[in-house]
Amino acid sequence: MRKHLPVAVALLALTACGGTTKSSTEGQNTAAPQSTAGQANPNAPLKEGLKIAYLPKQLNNPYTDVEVGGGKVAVDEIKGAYKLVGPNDASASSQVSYINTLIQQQQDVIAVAANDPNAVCPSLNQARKAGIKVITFDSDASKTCRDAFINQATTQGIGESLVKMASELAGGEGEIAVLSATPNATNQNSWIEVMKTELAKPANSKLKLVKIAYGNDEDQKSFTEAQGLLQSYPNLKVIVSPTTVGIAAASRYVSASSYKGKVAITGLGLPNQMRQYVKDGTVKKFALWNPADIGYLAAYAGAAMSSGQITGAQGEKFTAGKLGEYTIGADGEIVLGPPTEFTAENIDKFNF
Amino acid sequence: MSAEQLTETRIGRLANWNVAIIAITAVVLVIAAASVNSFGTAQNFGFLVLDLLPIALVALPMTLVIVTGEIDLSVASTLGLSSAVMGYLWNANQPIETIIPVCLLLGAVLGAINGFFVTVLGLPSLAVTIGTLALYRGLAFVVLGDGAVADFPAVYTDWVTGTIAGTPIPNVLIVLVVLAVIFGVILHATPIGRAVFAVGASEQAARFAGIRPGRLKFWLYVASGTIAGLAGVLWTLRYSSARADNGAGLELAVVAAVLLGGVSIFGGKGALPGVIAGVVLLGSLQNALRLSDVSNEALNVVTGVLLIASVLGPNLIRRRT
Amino acid sequence: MTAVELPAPKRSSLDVVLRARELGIVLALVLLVAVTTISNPRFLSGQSIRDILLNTAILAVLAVGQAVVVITRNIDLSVGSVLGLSAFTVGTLLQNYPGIPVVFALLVGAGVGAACGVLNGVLVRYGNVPALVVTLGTLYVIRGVTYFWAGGSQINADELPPSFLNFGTADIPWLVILAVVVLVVTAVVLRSYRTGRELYAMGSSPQAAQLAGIPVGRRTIGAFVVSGGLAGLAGVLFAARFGTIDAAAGTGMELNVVAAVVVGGVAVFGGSGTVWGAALGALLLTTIGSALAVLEINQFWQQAIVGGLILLAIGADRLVAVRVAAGLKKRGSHVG
Amino acid sequence: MTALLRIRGVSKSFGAVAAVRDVSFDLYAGEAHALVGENGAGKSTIVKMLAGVHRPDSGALELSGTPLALGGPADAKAAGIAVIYQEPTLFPDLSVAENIAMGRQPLGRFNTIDRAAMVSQAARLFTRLGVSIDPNRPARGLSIADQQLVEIAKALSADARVVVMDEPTAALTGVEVERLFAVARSLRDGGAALLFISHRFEEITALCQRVTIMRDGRHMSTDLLADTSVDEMVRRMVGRDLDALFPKQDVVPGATVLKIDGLTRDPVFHDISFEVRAGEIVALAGLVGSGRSEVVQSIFGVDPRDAGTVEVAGKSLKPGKPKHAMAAGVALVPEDRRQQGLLMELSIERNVTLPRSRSLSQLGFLTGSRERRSAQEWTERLKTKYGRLSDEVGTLSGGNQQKVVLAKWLATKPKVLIVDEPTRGIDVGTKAEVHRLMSSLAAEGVAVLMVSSELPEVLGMADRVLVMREGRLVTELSRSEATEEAVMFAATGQEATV
Repeated sequence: MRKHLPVAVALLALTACGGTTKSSTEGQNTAAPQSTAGQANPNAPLKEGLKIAYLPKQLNNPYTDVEVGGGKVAVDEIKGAYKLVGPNDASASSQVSYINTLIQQQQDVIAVAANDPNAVCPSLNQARKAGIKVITFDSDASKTCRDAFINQATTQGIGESLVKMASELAGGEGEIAVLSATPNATNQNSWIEVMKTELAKPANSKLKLVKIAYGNDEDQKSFTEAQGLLQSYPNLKVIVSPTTVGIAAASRYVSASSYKGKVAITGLGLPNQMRQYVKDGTVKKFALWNPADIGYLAAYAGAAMSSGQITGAQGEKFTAGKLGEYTIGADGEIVLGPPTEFTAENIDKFNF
Repeated sequence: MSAEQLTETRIGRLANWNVAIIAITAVVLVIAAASVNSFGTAQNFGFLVLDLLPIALVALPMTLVIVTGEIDLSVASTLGLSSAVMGYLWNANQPIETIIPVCLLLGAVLGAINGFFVTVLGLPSLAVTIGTLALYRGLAFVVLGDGAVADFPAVYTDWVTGTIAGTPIPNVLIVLVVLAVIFGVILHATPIGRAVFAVGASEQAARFAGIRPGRLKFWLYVASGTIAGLAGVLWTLRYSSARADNGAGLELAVVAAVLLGGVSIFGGKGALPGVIAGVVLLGSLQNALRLSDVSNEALNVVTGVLLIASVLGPNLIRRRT
Repeated sequence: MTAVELPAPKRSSLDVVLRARELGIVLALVLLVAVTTISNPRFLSGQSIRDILLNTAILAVLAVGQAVVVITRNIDLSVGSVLGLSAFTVGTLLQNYPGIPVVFALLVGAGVGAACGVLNGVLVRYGNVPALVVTLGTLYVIRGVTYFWAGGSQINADELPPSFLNFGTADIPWLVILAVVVLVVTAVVLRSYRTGRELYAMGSSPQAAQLAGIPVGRRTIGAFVVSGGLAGLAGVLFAARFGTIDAAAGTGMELNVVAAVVVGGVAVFGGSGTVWGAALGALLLTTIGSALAVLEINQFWQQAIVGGLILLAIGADRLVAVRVAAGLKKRGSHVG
Repeated sequence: MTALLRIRGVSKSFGAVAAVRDVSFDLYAGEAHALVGENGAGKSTIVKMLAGVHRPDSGALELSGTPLALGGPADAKAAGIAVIYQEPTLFPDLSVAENIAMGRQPLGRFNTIDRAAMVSQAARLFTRLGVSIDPNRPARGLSIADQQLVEIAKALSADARVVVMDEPTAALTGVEVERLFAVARSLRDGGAALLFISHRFEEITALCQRVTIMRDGRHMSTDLLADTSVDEMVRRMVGRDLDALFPKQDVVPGATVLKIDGLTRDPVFHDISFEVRAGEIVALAGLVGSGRSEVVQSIFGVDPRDAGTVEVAGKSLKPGKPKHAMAAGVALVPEDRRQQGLLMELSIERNVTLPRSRSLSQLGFLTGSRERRSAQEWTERLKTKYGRLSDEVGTLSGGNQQKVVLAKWLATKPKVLIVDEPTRGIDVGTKAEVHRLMSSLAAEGVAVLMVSSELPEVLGMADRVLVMREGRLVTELSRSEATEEAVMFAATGQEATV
């Protein structure tokens, strides 16, 4: 060690002038491996024994449990090997480690709900280079780093449905607020965008969106945020929470507070979690697609792709077990179907 | 510095744990390579290095800080703020060649703030850095909010995730090795290192030997902040995503790794090779357990038990003799 | 040495300093509430106050326990994990035996926490391992155990007996009452019982405590048991208040707890501070959180403000200490 | 008369060092018993055994005829043994009243502490002691003398049957000592057994009836004070002639090396001026707390100074910069070996070479081998006994530790060597070696400034004696003028209380 003087480190070469800026690199980073260059063969049989791994945003989330539960059913149907991994916190970096692990374990399909559309990209592309088919569900990653996206419903459809419910509950006019998950959750933001467009229409001119709060999909944070909304906006009529954690927390807060009956809660929720609040009158109606179907569809899409039935190109068709036939839309999107509205009348028919 | 050299110089009892942890790490690596499928692959090696890089980097100056008897719990928040500022400036269309030095400088300033409170005002470092832990993380959120900034230039992100051409050695490993050698040499083979140990063993006695503990600690905090800033840059480039919550909670893993590496929380004792072994041990255990489909939770328990055992074990042995 | 005869002041100078310290937090609190209320009068509405107090209750119980440990010159970083374990234990218990009375649930929670406290205390005392290391380790271990046990499962409000949820949300704020009881009892023990004073003595000078014949080992373990037990109790309150429990409950809480204690004027190196201060610290931190939401200040500022407050608090404490020390030195006391 | 407390053949070793070997003596109720011996003779170990801190390896204690097993300080307290340590052991954050009452606080309703009673109890004790300390103030910031008084109040409040005082007067002024003695006498006359440890024979003769002498951990003798003389006691304590102990060679002083002018640090010392010439040993004498150590620490730069100059060989030293002083050739062997002189947990090698780590480096790097060689050389020169150079310095005996400190500083080849209590707590043999060493250094032309509380050492070693009292330099005595009485007179500002 004595003779080894510290080596001068050139950290990163500094260019003398005109460095690399965001605008100078715009559009350069979209190059993605074209792993789906091959031809689709619609008649290829579904392979058996496919290793299909689910990587949700985080474990220990009831919604996630239902989603991946549907996935397990589908994987069993096609005689594949089901696997579930995931972080305990909804962070992008820990998802990356899991993707890396799945690459090492040579899975055939990774079904992932991305915590950050960009952070998981390099790893997902590495997976695709290794021949793994990447299906995103629930929350999409960048288009350039996945093969297909299972969209629970069209963004437009959900946004419209949320505004429609809010308008009905508010009686057509008044203040409404949104309690979302994290501010960079892709799906949440696109729904909120649609909501804003809808609210700008003359028919909804008397509805006023006063605030978008973020509960980070954490129960306690969402609970506190709901509290804050009601304190800050005394005239608030409706809280719209397009996330299952948020709507449950908000309902629980309102049901035990003096706001019960004065403020309506709606949004996207799980019937099992919401049953109590629907029955005690805190919540009149809310909506959701069947999350189990998302996981189910992801398995079939992944299997179809792995078997060569589809490549992810627009217009290709495949059959997803009990759900029937699906067609791949633009940018590799596969839309599950319209959401269901739940009310006191029909809620007991659902168990998830 | 090799294990033999250490035993040769015989840094008292400390050497025992240092050698032990290196041996344990080696054994774990061998067992993992033999029994866990694809643990030993080149690609997995790359992933392993990338996963433990931030902890390893931050642990280097942290080792020196803890040897002086202080602690810096704000490192992960410094990393986060560095990442957030990097995203902010990138969005503001600044060239990345400017942003990276700015982030390192920012880290240095954040470290200097810690150093100021600890050495000039003489406040307990535990309390100060818990305060700045919250402060810096909070500022990161203020700068970037909950959003993420992506689209960093591929040249840079590819370099961070890439390997040296034609080898399975990740590029970032060079950065890590160079810095580890620098910090190792400083700690174990320079007058500064001697002063670090002296201050940790007894600040008063060190002053009586002509050392200025305050100034030394101040610069160690600056070093700690700068490296945390660098870790923030590398983290951002690796995930190509600048976020305010990057690296949250990392400080505990770093402190755990450093203590596991045989550094005394009371200061005055420790060696860098042990710390590196501690980092590698934690990282490879995590990696191997994950590959074996053992849940993350098991690792939490293992980390905690190892941490306590690393201090308890030598204590019990000493008591018996 | 010049002889200066001073009439013994009626009020102890020590008490005055401590009072002033707590008064500072109260002032900050009043200022904060005033500013917020001016901008939005509903901040002082019954519901709002109720919410703040309910939220404070859990943090305050944790802060009281932490203060006891910090006063002895130790620290307990495992409280967040203990809270999680206790909440999940009690949740599971209530899920399976909905008939269990709330009091029993509270006792079970406190018992689980106290057991964790014994573990911490024994390792600190007999293992001779610094508290920071031990509790950092048990932070991981206890959380890991909880995850192992809970797996992905979550206990939802509808799975818990209504009587228990009522305890957390009823019109009578049981949580607040319980927190106040904990606070008062601990404060009285610390101030007016020999055991309590011995805790201060240990923190003030461990060597002198040893020489004074204080059973340092037993007291150290006792302090950790109190901290653990209260963290366990807080776990039950958490379950009752939020109704949804998973393995992650209380993650990262230790930071807020330590912050509350430090802001509340409990010296990190032991020997001084009161649980009143710690509880006020908890109230201040919670109120800041609510006020930011009401003032529509970006909530991201909250954490930064908490950090700034910690630095301010310890900085101010140091300045006051220097001043007081200088003052006391000048008051040379004995007659020539 | 039967003994209240019997110490019967106790021994205690720390590692390889036998601190106390088979010591027996008795304490009687209503009697003050002096325990004397040189530093390191084992007195403090006896004190700690009585306090329940150390358990004897063999031998036993007996209280009123029944065996007394002290498992810890609490047991000693319960047995009615109160110990007043050399360094007070108060709780700085607690009030004075509470410090006194700790563990015995008066209780009121529901067993709560009755604060008013506690405070008035403290106030009564202070009245009895004739001092006015505010019982409500925190102990932090009390002067050493006041802390000592609080300790005494503590012992009074416990109604202790056995009161052990370990050099309680070291930091007290004459008046304070008088008051303490009045209290001690009343305790003694009230039936308590006093064990009084002191270096001052006039105090011992003023207070005590019996005296036990220890040397090198062994019991030398126990006599009624009336049956012995100071000369006899000194002879037994030291075990050899004084002249042999302090072999200062006569040297013709050379040029002035160290020049101090108007050195002031508020409120510790004021306007200190003196010179030390090459080849000279100058002693700085005075009571503990008179500011001697602070002066030399300020000269060396570890403490700041408010005014005045320090010149070494004509070059002025910057204040507060030990490094600068070291570069100018000043070395300080500090008073407190364990806290200031050594890094107890580090190796002998590191300790010896620490101040020279820069000069031992090559191109800024240290490889260890040069340090090892240098440490080897210097420890050998000083005849230091140790196992390996890599051993923790804390494992060495006091004498060898002091040799390590000396080696550490002599290796810097100082022009000015400042030694603060150079022989405190080391055995007689080593003491002589240290003295010989200082003498030969002076002969080589080093200017030596020595702070010492041991009068024989001061008188034997010094060419000149500077005496400090309450932060001021009050007198300078030449070797021929310096007698025990003259120094004590100057240090206390009055005739010795005999």
